[in-house]
Amino acid sequence: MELRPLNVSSTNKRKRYELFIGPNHPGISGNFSYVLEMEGHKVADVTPDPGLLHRGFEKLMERRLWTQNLALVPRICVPEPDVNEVAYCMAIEHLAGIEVPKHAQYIRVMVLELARIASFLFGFGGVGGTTGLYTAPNWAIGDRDYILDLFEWLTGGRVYHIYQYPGGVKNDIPDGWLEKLSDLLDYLESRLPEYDNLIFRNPIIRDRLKKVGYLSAEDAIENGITGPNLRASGVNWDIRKTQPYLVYDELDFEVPITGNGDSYARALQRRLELEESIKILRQCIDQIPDGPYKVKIPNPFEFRVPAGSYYSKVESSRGEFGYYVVSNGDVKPYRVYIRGPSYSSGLYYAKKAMNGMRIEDVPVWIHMMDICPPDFDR
Amino acid sequence: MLKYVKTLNSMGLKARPLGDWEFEVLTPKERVAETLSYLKGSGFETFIHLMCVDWIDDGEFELVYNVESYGEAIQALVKTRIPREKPSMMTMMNLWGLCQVYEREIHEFFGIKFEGNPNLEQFFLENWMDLPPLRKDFDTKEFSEELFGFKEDESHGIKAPERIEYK
Amino acid sequence: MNSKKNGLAPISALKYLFKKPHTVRYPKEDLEVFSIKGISPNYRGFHTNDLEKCIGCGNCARVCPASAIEMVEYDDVEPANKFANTMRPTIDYGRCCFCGQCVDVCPTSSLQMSRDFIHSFHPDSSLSPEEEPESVVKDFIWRPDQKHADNPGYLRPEGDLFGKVIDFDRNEPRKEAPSERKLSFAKFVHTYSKEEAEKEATRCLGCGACVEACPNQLHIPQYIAAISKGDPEESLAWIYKRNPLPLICGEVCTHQCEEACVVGIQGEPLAIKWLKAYSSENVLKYQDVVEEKKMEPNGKKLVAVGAGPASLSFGYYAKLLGYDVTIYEAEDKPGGAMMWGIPKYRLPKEELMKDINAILDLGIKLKTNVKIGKDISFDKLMKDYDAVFVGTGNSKPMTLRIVGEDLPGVMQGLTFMKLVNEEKTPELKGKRVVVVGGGNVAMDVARSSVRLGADVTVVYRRRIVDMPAALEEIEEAQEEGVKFVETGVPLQIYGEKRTEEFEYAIASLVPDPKGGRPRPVVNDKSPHMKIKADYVVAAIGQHPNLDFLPEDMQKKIGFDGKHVPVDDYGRTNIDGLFFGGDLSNRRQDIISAIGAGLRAAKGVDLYLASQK
Amino acid sequence: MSQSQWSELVNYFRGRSMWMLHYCTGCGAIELPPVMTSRWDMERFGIIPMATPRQADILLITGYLSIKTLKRVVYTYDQMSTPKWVLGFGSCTINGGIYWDSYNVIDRLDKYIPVDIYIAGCMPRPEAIMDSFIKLREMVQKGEAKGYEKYTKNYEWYKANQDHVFGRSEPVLRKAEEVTKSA
Repeated sequence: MELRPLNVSSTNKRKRYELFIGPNHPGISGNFSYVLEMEGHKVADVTPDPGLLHRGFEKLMERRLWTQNLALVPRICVPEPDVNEVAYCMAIEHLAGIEVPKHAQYIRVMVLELARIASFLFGFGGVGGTTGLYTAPNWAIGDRDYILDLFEWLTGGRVYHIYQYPGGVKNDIPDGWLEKLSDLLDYLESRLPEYDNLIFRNPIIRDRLKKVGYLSAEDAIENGITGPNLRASGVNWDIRKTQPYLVYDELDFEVPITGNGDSYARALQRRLELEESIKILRQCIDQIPDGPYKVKIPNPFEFRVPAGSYYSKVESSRGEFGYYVVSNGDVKPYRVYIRGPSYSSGLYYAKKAMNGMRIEDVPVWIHMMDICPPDFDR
Repeated sequence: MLKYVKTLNSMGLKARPLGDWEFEVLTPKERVAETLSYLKGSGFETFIHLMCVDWIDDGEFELVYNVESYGEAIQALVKTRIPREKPSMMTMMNLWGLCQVYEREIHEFFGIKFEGNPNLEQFFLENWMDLPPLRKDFDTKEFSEELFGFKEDESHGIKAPERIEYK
Repeated sequence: MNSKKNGLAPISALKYLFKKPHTVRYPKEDLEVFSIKGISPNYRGFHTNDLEKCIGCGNCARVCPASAIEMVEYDDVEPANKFANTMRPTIDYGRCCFCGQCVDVCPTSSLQMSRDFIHSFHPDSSLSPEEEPESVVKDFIWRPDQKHADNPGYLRPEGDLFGKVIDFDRNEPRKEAPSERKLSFAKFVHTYSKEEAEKEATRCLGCGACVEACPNQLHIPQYIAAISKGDPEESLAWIYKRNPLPLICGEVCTHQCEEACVVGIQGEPLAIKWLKAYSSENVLKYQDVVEEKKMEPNGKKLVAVGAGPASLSFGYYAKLLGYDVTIYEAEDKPGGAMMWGIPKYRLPKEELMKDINAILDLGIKLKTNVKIGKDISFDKLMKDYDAVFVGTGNSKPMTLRIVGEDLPGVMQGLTFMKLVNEEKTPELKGKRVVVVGGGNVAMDVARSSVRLGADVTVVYRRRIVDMPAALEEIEEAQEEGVKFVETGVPLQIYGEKRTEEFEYAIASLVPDPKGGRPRPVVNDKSPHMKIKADYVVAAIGQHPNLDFLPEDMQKKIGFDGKHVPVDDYGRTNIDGLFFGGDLSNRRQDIISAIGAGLRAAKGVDLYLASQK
Repeated sequence: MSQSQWSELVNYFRGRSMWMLHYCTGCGAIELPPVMTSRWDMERFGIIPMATPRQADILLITGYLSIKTLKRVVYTYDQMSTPKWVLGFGSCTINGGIYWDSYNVIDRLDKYIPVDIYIAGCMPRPEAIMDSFIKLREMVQKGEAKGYEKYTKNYEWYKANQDHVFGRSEPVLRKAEEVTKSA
């Protein structure tokens, strides 16, 4: 689809040349590479070159005990590690028939939503980074750090929390944590108008983002795009609403649908969902029941998951994060497959989307699709 | 969901629910395309993933196609087993173009050939010559020790450099 | 959101000049968001290890997903208890991922994490590149100690048992109520059901601390793991590798292993004994699952004297090695002390025979009612067989050596138990029985008497805590209504024609300077007590009876009336004569006797091989 | 001004303006944005991210390196102009970290390029990162960080190690003859 008139006429017999976006490039979102075949400043063909972060998780997990893997899974998606832990634990719990206490489920929701906010803020930084507005990353990533402080207090780790455990979470909420969370939410809310002024009302940003990388609802469904990107194209689909897990069915929140399908819509979608996440967190603070934070499961060496297979999924800030877990009844998983949300957009749809795009829009597209290489490289 | 399970069972396939919003269909290799196109026709329009399990004791690979219907909020796992010896499978690219990358990945990690897929080159790995790494008989620890391990005699036939003294 | 074209908007940025900057000017200042300055109070930083508390079980090393922890032997540490060793974790920070799983699994809470996290290393640039990787790796391998302990981070305090991944609560097997069980000799402990057994078995960490504590080093982690997998057959096969009497040991073993169990340090140890009973009870025919490869018969003949646990174990393992084994037994049934000494409520006779028959079915010849020295001379045995194994155990009871001991109504413990097992005891209903002693035999006597309707008092020289009997035996006896008299030293038994009164003195305990159990001392000031007694049963221990052995032979093997010195393989000073069981063991229990039999079988094999 | 005084002065200013290459090689890179931006602000030390290797002084190896990335890292390192310094982040660069048994992740970085400072942690916190930057600055000002000289002097050894990984011409493990059959 031609979104902007290009001055380069097609009759111009320029030679094609290859351009590497990444791995060492400020425009790419991580250690990943697109090899672009360029015609002037217009992209003619795209070859994704993944595997720079391939660590063979699926193989390593087969070699380790069920709970040992909890140290591995957060490393699969670095900006938002908690979805991995929760999805993996949920798969185990379904197979082993473990009932998680309500208290623990609320904690899980809080962790997930905090991680989502952190990830969205990281994304705001990406908006600024690709368009040259360096105030945005300085603000957003600085604010994200306050969330990391809370995580650190709750779990003992800043980035890799390793906090979830089959049957619940590893330790209870410390005293005073909820009040601190409440203060943080107040702060974040007070910051939102400033972000709006800085990013979303900024005419330059709007012009750079609007009409870039238009994605229709049909295309999004066809190409396996999930999460905020799908909703930005106007499809009303959020796993938290449609197939609720944990206690999302007890919480009152809305799923905003922007529906314009371009990069600006995708950025705005995240900004609106951030507000909903704050709403969910506030409800969790009020509603969280008392009770045990976990149920005891057998110790790691003797924890056997009954044979079977199950696909568990969690709505992450990038889309559907799924764990397909196969057990043969042993102390180690037989096979774990990880479905990263960026897989379809980053490795397959990119080819279609970038065709004909101007080179300066490529980083914008990459960051607004929130392509996170570690989750498909695994 | 139950209506799909019923219809699929009446088609001679084994289907059963796995969870609240998930059911599995076991099909023979030849009927995968038929099953998937039936499902796509009835609203399962999103292709979520294709993955493979190496059942080495049974001598089989299991392929799992995961498709989702946004309209009814259910997910279908279409499972098929193919022999482990000279494994091959037809591509599903004509149903979902997305299958191209998934099939390329599985070819790389399990060595399954997908007939009709134009591009099965190496994807995540570079210059890989060993067994496909996700097969059960590939020993990653041994490989790692062999290739990256630190051995005392690591001179490659080059004369050991002299100690360099810095001030 | 509409974008107003406002030329003055950028000026509003000036207001940020007056806000407090949120930059943390590290290293000049530190984070100040938590209750303490700096990073979070439960941060997962470098490890600390209380070297005095650590028992070297190695669970941290096994749970580490990065295999960063290695157990290394150190000579500068003391073992924390008698089962502990001097291995201590050494952590490679070139592997560690700071996940804290080692802290969660530590059974003693010795391994913890601190808030210290900064360590950087600059390799010496004068090193040649070949040496550099080694020097770097070495710099990041430390043994955690108390260096960071004043800055504690992520930890599982001793009180927080719930937060650990270990299950500390034992699932006791179901037992009949004391009021019920004291009415009959029926077994009152219900062996685990499948679910109970699997639940208990999943508590096992598999560290193997129990193996060292077991006198016979059974494959305990392996057989428990097999149970948790739901496979009692595999479990039994593991047990049989070192113990051919699984059900007997499952019911009445002294379970040293449970004292060593690391789960027991902060919680309750695994019920290893009952798990063994579970797997052997749930296999109908042992031979079907125990696929020991039997060697071809080699034509050599061995003989074992006494059909107790030592001889049975000796016979089993010697038979597997291809020897032809004959066992001589003086009584009419095999089993020795297990048959005559252990009451039926603890070990039903059919369970006993199940184990013994499984061994005899291998083709071992059993000759009952043959008294060596009387029916066959010992010299003839030595001549006729290639090797002789003696496992007759302790059969000569020790006497009280007080006035009135020869009155009717005074009995010895084992004699009494034999009567109980033959159901030939005198009528005890309503009678008063005094049991002297604090061992397992004394408990058996007391509890059997309770079941026969007697009113029982146990008189012991020291305190209850010093009793050699198993703690649960004492507790169960108390529940069943047995009265205990502590520090009671027997003085005299009064009576005209038969026992009427029993007099004892309350001794004072003097600590043993050598650190053993305290000694009871009776002096003039000790109060004297008298109680009515219809029967007095002395269960104060036994000595071996080796009268069937010629005198010169007794002297030659160094028999001192209590003990026969042997080497690791049961060998004595006489070629071809092997001893085992209570005669030569340090510990007098079944599992030690089984171990002696096993080692003697190996010793015979070595001896006969050297004869060729 | 004598030669040594001159180099001392140069080293002083070098230590005050170290530009790091903006290349996220592994997961440790997630702690770099906080360090670069307002909360921890490493610009205070004169360190700013730079997009091209030609203008960068510091190469941060932020964690594990897959074979594919290692190749690019070696290219990048070769492109950088001296003086250049390498920082190894976290466990993975020291002894393989949690990926010690992975088939695609190298175990020890210093087999392939010389490293000036290793930082413990998985991943290192911003404080630890800044601590090592300060240490590196001191070393540079004293003229001690000379990994790049080591690289040129022992280039053959490093190259041989690199080729051992990149230039595989036959399977590493024996069993691989089946591969050719089945594929």
